[in-house]
Order: sequence, then C-alpha cells, then structure tokens
Amino acid sequence: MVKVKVYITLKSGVLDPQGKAIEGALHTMGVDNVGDIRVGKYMEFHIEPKADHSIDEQVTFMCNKLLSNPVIEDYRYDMEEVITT
Amino acid sequence: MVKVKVYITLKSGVLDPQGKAIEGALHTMGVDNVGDIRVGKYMEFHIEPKADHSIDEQVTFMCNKLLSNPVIEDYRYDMEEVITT
Amino acid sequence: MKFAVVVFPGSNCDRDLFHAIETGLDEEVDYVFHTETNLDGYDAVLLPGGFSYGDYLRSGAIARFSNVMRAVSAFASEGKPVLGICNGFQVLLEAGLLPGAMKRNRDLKFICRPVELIVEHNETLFTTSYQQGETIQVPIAHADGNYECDAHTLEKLASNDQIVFRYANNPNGSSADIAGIVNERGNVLGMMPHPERAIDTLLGSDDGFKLFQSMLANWRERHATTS
Amino acid sequence: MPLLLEPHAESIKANQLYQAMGLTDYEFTLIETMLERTPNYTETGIFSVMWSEHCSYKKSQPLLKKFPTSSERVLQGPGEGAGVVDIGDGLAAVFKIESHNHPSAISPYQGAATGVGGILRDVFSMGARPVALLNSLRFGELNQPRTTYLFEEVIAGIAGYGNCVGVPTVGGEIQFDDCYQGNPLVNAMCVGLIHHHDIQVGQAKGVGNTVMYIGSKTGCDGIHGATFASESLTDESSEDRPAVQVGDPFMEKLLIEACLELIQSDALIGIQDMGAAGLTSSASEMASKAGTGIKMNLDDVPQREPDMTPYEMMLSESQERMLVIVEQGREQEIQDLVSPYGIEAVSIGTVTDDKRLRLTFQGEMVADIPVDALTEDAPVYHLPSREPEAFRTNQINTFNVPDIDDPNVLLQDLLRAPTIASKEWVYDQYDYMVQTNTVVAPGSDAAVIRLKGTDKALAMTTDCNSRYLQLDPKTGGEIAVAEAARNIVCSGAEPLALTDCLNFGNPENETIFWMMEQATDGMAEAAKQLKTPVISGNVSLYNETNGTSVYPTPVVGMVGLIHDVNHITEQRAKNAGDLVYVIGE
Ligand SMILES: Nc1ncnc2c1ncn2[C@@H]1O[C@H](COP(=O)(O)OP(=O)(O)O)[C@@H](O)[C@H]1O
Repeated sequence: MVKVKVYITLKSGVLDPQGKAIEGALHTMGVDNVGDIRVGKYMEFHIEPKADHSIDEQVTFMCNKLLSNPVIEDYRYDMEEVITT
Repeated sequence: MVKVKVYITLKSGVLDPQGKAIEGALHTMGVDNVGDIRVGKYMEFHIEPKADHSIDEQVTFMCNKLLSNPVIEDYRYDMEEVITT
Repeated sequence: MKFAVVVFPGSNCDRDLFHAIETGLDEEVDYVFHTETNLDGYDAVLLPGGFSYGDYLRSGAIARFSNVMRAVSAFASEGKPVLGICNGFQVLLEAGLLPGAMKRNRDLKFICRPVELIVEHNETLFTTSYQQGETIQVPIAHADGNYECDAHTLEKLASNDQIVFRYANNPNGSSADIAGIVNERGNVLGMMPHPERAIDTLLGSDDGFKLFQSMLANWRERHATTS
Repeated sequence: MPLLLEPHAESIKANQLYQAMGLTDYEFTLIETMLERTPNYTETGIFSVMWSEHCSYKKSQPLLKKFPTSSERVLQGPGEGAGVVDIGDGLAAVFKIESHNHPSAISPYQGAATGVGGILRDVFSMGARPVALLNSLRFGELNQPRTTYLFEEVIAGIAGYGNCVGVPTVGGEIQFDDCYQGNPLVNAMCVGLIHHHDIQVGQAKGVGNTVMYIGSKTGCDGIHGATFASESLTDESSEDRPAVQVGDPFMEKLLIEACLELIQSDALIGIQDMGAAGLTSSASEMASKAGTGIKMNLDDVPQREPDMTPYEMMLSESQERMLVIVEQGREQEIQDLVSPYGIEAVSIGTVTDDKRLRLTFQGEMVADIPVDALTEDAPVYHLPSREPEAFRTNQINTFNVPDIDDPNVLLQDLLRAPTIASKEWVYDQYDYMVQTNTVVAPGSDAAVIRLKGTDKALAMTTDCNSRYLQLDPKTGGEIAVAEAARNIVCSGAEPLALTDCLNFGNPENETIFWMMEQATDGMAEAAKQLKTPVISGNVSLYNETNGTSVYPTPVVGMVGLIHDVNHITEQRAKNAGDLVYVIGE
C-alpha cells in the first residue's frame, strides 16, 4: 500500500482572499514579519497498486479530474510505501 | 528569509465529512483502490527571522493560536531557507 | 435593558438582531464595532451571524482576535449574558468561551431552512419563557454547524445541563444533535439557529422571540432585587 | 506580456494583431481615423474591450431601442448601473439582471460567484442597499456528468457569494435542456432599495475633481473578459484562463457598507463599479456621460502583482473595485469614511475638460483617446436577418394528443423531470432569509420581501420558457413577459417594471438575428401592453459551442409592488373547504 500526499495551491496571479485575510489577522496579532501567505488544500490517502495503471497515472487522473480545479489551481504530490504489518 | 509550509489535518478520530465525500466521488468515477482520505489545509508563507524569537517559536505560536484549531486539528510544518538575490 | 450588537467585518445578521431588539423587544440597543474595547453600560452582548472575515481559514477564527472579544470575555466573566448566534457561536467556540468546535455540515452544503428544536433546558437566562421539552421552529442558515467535541466534554455538557437546544431532526451531523449550549456558569449561550429570524409570524414563526423575552425578564428580575 | 515585448503600433497594424483582440479590419481603420494615427498596444486593447459586444451593444442596440423605457414610476431607465422605479413613501426599487455565462462554463463556481458580485455592485453603486438576489439558470440534461458538475458548482458559487455578503437569494428558475449542454446560462439579478434623494449617477462631473479608486487591488485576472464574453465557446476555451476571476465576497460586503456610507457624503460626485473592462469602461463611461475627460496616472493604481503594464491594468477585470469622483480637495474625507472598513481610497486621476481619456505611466503618455470614441461613437451594426425554414414548418404543426396509458404514471414522470421537479435541493443552499424580510420564500410563484417601516412589500421573479421562443420567438417573447407579470400578480402585487437579459447565439447568423428581432418585438409589445417598462438589462450573445446555439433565451426579471402586506398570496392551498376558481380563458 502506498500513502499519497497531495498539495493543491492557487496558481500564482490568482487572488487568494483567504491568504489576504490571514495576513491581516497575523498583523493584528502583532506578527509583522510574515508575508506572501497562500492558502491551499492538503489531502492524504492510501492507494493499493493496480495491475493496469501506475500509481502516478492514477493520482494524476484524480488530481486533474476531481481534487483540483485546473483552471485556477496547481497540484503536486509525493508518496511513500507503507509497510503493513 | 525562510519559507514555511504548514499542513493542517483533522485529528485522527474526528470524522472528516469532506474526505468521505471525495471518497464517494472517486468510487463513482470508478476509482476503487483508494481509501482513508483525509482533507486538510496547506499554507505557505515567508518569514523574516527576528532577534527575540526563533522561527520555530513563532510558527508554533501562529499555528496554535490562529492557523489551526487544537480542539479538532493537528498541524505540522517544515521550512527552507530562501536565498534572495 | 441595554443590548450591544457586535459588528465584525463581514457580520451580516447584525441589522436583523438590532431590529429584533429595537422593534420586537422595544429595548435599547447599539451597534458596537469590533475595534471597541469597552462594553461598560451594556446589560447583554449579542454576537450576530454572518461571515466574519469571510469565514476564511475557519468560521469565527479571525474574529476572535478583534479588540472587542477581549471586552466580551471580561463581560462574560462578570456573569453578564452573552449570546452568540450562528457565526457568533462559532466565534465563541474559537475564543474558548464555549467548549468544542465546528466542522463542515455532514453533507458539505450550506443549509437554510426552518428546523424544529427541542428546548432541553429552560432554566437558563435565555430560556425561562419556554416550556421544558417544548418543540419550537427556528431557521438555520450555515455551512459549518456540525458540532464536535471529545467524549469527556460531551459528558460534562450533558451532566451539567449545558445542552440547551437540540435538533429534532439533525440537519448537519452535529454531535448529540446539539444546536445550542451554554457555558458552565450559564451566562454564555451559543446556538446555530437564528432566533432573530423567528420573531414575526409574517415570516413564518415567532418562536425565537421568547428567547429575547427571557433575557429581558431575567434582567428585570435581577435588576428589581439588586437595586 | 512585459512592456518591452509589446508590439509597436506599426506591427499591430502590419500583422493585424488587433484581430486576436476581437477587432475587425474595418474597426481598426475606424480607430485610426478617430485617433488620426495608429493606436499603440494599450490603446488597441482599450478599443477592443470597449467595442466588444459586451460593452458597446454594437449588434443589439437597434433592438433595445424598441423597448418602452418610461412610465410615471420610472426614475432611471437604461443607461446607468441599474434602473430605478418609484414605489412611494420616498422609496424606490433598483434592479438589473446580468449574465455570466462564459466564465461559468469554464470555472462554474467562480464564474457564478463573480456574476453575483458584479450585479450587486451595479445596484449598490446606484446608492441602493441590495435587498434580494435572484437568478435564472440553464444547463444541459442532468444525465451527463459534466452537467451535474456545472450545476452543483454554479449553485455552490451563487450560494457562496450571496450568503457571505448577506443578501438573500429569494428566487430564480432553472431549466435543463440539451441545447445548453456546452454553454450553460447563468444570469443573476439584484434588487435594491433606496431613498429617492440617495440616487447616484456614474458621472465624472466637475473639471478638476479627483478620480479615486476603492476596493481590491488590480491583478492580472480577467484580462479581456469582455472580449471573451463576446465570442463563441470552443473546445479550447478552458485555455482562456486569465478570463476567470476569483471573487472575494468578504471584500464585497465591506465595499457595500463603505459605499452606502460614502453616498451620504456630499464630497462624492459620481460612483461606478469596475465591471466588464474594469478601469477602462468605468473611466470612459463616467467621462462620456458627463461630457468631460479623465486623466489618470497608472503608477498610482493599487496593484496586486509586480511589473504590471498599462495594458494589463486597463483590461484587468479583478473583482470588488469601484471608481469614484470626489470633489477636489476633499479626498481625505472619503479616505476617512472608507478606512474603518479596512478599505483604501486612492487618488489616481483628475477630471478634465478635453473629453479625452489620457493615461500616463512611468512619466510617459501611454494612451490618449477621445472618450466618445470609446462609448457613444462606437460602431453600431444593423445585421441582416432571415426567417429560418423551421419556423414555417413549426407553424403548421398540428396539435396532436399523444396516447396515454396511465395518466398517473405520466404525471409522476413529469414531476420527476428536473425542469419541473422541486428545486428545494437548490434553494436550501441559499440563505433566503437573511435581512429578515422574506415573506414568500423560494418555491412559490414570485418571491416577496416586506419593506420594514412600511406596509408595503416587493414581489420579484425571473422567467423565460425558451422552448416557446425556439418555436416562435415573437410569441415566446410575449409569453416570457406575460409569465413574469402573472407570477407577480399571483403574489398580490402590481407589476412595475422589468429588466431583461437577452441570451442568444451568434448574431452574425442571420436566422439567429431574426430570432433576436422577433423576440424583442414580442417582449416590447408585451411590456407596452402590461405597462411594465424595461428599466435595465444586459445582452449575452455568442452562446454556442462548436457551432450549436442555445435556444433564444431572453430572461425577464420583473418587480411588483404589494401595497399592503396583508394582501400577499401564495401558491399553496391553505384551508380545506376553500373554493377553487379558474380565471381567464
Ligand atoms: N437587454 C437590455 N434591455 C434593457 N436595457 C439594457 C439591455 N442590455 C443592456 N441594457 C442597458 O444598457 C446599459 C449598459 O449595460 P452594461 O454594459 O451591462 O452596464 P454595466 O457596465 O453597468 O454592467 C445598462 O444601463 C443596461 O441596463
């Protein structure tokens, strides 16, 4: 079994209202040395390897079709083998 | 300058309605070898080191106070030095 | 009795609450801006629904850092009534004035509709005008009303009679059908349903009005005995 | 594109680069005549958006002229952000409908959300508090996964934006039909309430007055959105990424409150939202309407990204921005009024007397255009039209009654059809109660909101049955207006006026243009007969994918006045024993 972690971020240039609001909040809290906050999504899941498709193929398919909105978002992922006992 | 990446997930044991919905959608799409989906948040930002507090201290403070809700969420983060030219 | 309606950036039920007090209850009421640090002279503080700071990050997460929330905490610690409705409830949770947290609704969708609530506890400052166990109709309108807390907290809430309103038919997945809770002392109430939307039968129900009436009646009682 | 790489005027002309921006050879020559020189890159971009159908109505204007636009109640007809009708007691209703079809086809959540944001700004820029939102939606049949996705996301986008700004979404209509498969329609309507003396205009009056910028920073989003809205969708359209903007309803909510406070200040001369073609259209329209000019220094425009070029700033369609004209010397007052909302007001220019739009950037003049060339003097086309063959055959269709085995089954099938079935799944997601005025919620004929402090209420509805229009556009157009009026009357209201959104295919197709003519004839006639003038509206053309056009869909939004809240009627049967009547033929 493989554990996959997907990171979804807004494309650069796309307005990030959440990041803007958090930056404002941090400033009110007195944190003034932080900037360029971008907020995205993080997902993790397990996947069982299949004979007909590689995991990369499958994850790419899922990211493009469902997990991210390619019009405004980019994604990347990494994975690690899970040793089941 | 340091770039910090924060990952926020629901505590294990807290039911994740979004993860469940995505799992359902994947099954409808014919993806049946994926499980245990958890959906969380991903944030990145730049931070300028300060004299009085270490970056770890600052990031932990931000995560505990604002970025995550310790009642239901866990967080972790990593960071890398950014070489500015 | 003098009410304060707190206005956070992005509050949008502030005017409705104001109207409920001013026209419905016919008592004094002011808007208090989020930057305010002083709540002297008020007898009750109301935190309205809406989307404070867009509800970006988490509902209520950013609003709880506003100046006024420090004053609200102090006000609550004096035992004076604080009512948080919908987003106001979420702010109270984030601020730690009430236990627990809100998650996305079970079906991930915003839900707006009248729902039936059961008055679980009518001996609070906010519910004396209701019958114990009474079923009332009050609208909900939220995306994050799925109340969550650990088993220990839940037990405590139940054994201390802190669960004030439950949903008759749980719309959002909330633990133990919780729609509204008070703090241990009983002077801070958070609820997802909107009583201020149920004060006029022309709009469908006036079952929410008794909540404001209870607050007034209790204040009058206390005021009569202490002054 | 970085400034240094922008093509020069000669190259734009020689290589016909203007064509990619949507300008024809004829139009480019016309621009050269008006400017008495060849336009540079920024200027070409400015002309291309202002002369797009979306901004200039160059192909639909002759049709709009047919609409009745006045009555003793109309305080403001078409021509401003939204129309205004008197409802007595010194109050007026302000409303308009607008399309966001193409953005919604590509990024349904954001497309629909920003559609709501845009129509709200049209209404509150008039000085009115938005009190209700409605919509009119068209999708393909729900048996396609793509349609389900578009449908769910569009609803979520409308809900996400409207709920956050705290304006109740009280009504709308949805129709599913194969003809909308590739090109869904997303029309949003907003109704506002105003005191007569608060009515604002989008005019840049008073030479020497200051042009100020309020709201979100300008980014590179939505560049060329107006042109995009004036083209047909193709399979490559999802490559048109810059055309999609992300909305920030939180900022919009702050803007609403800030602007409603601003209009109380007599330092404010004019106000307009930066909608389609953003800074370009708001500046040139405000100047043109006032007979003045505007000079702006683009270095002062609040920018979200580094190294933005004049072209990008002028064509950006970043959301949640307003342009205001302020009495000279009183800029600080305006700044002080908006700053409690966390909003900045920045001086970016001055009103001039030369009737020109002049832009400087880094010390250089980067555009110098007569404002009327961008607005009033934009070309108008009278397109050829031809009756489609199908129309004749449709007319001789004989009425045929199908064989029905079991009427119960048939009825159930009908009720199951998505177009007819209950839309509760949809409106449950809309906060239709916020502001505590909603007397008749979604699910009846027209929605009704009471007016606090009076005995009155407003009824509102959106309607259009495009199948009728496809069969007979003139009668269908009449029916659309009549249906709206019936819904208004059924709720106990007197119909006051209407707004319309003309959603059609490619007008260069002669038979489509014929349908547009016929439909607007029918609508104009019905509006005259019912004494419901057209006070605002919008045109959305090129609604087709890969050559297949949507049915003619001129959506009608109507508002009516209920004189006494005790006389509101609803669709539901109330009491057993009540009598049932049929009225009419
Ligand atoms: N179909 C129509 N019927 C009536 N008026 C229309 C129609 N289409 C556009 N208008 C009017 O033309 C003017 C310009 O519209 P538009 O460019 O959409 O305005 P804005 O730039 O404020 O969004 C508006 O006053 C609008 O009400």
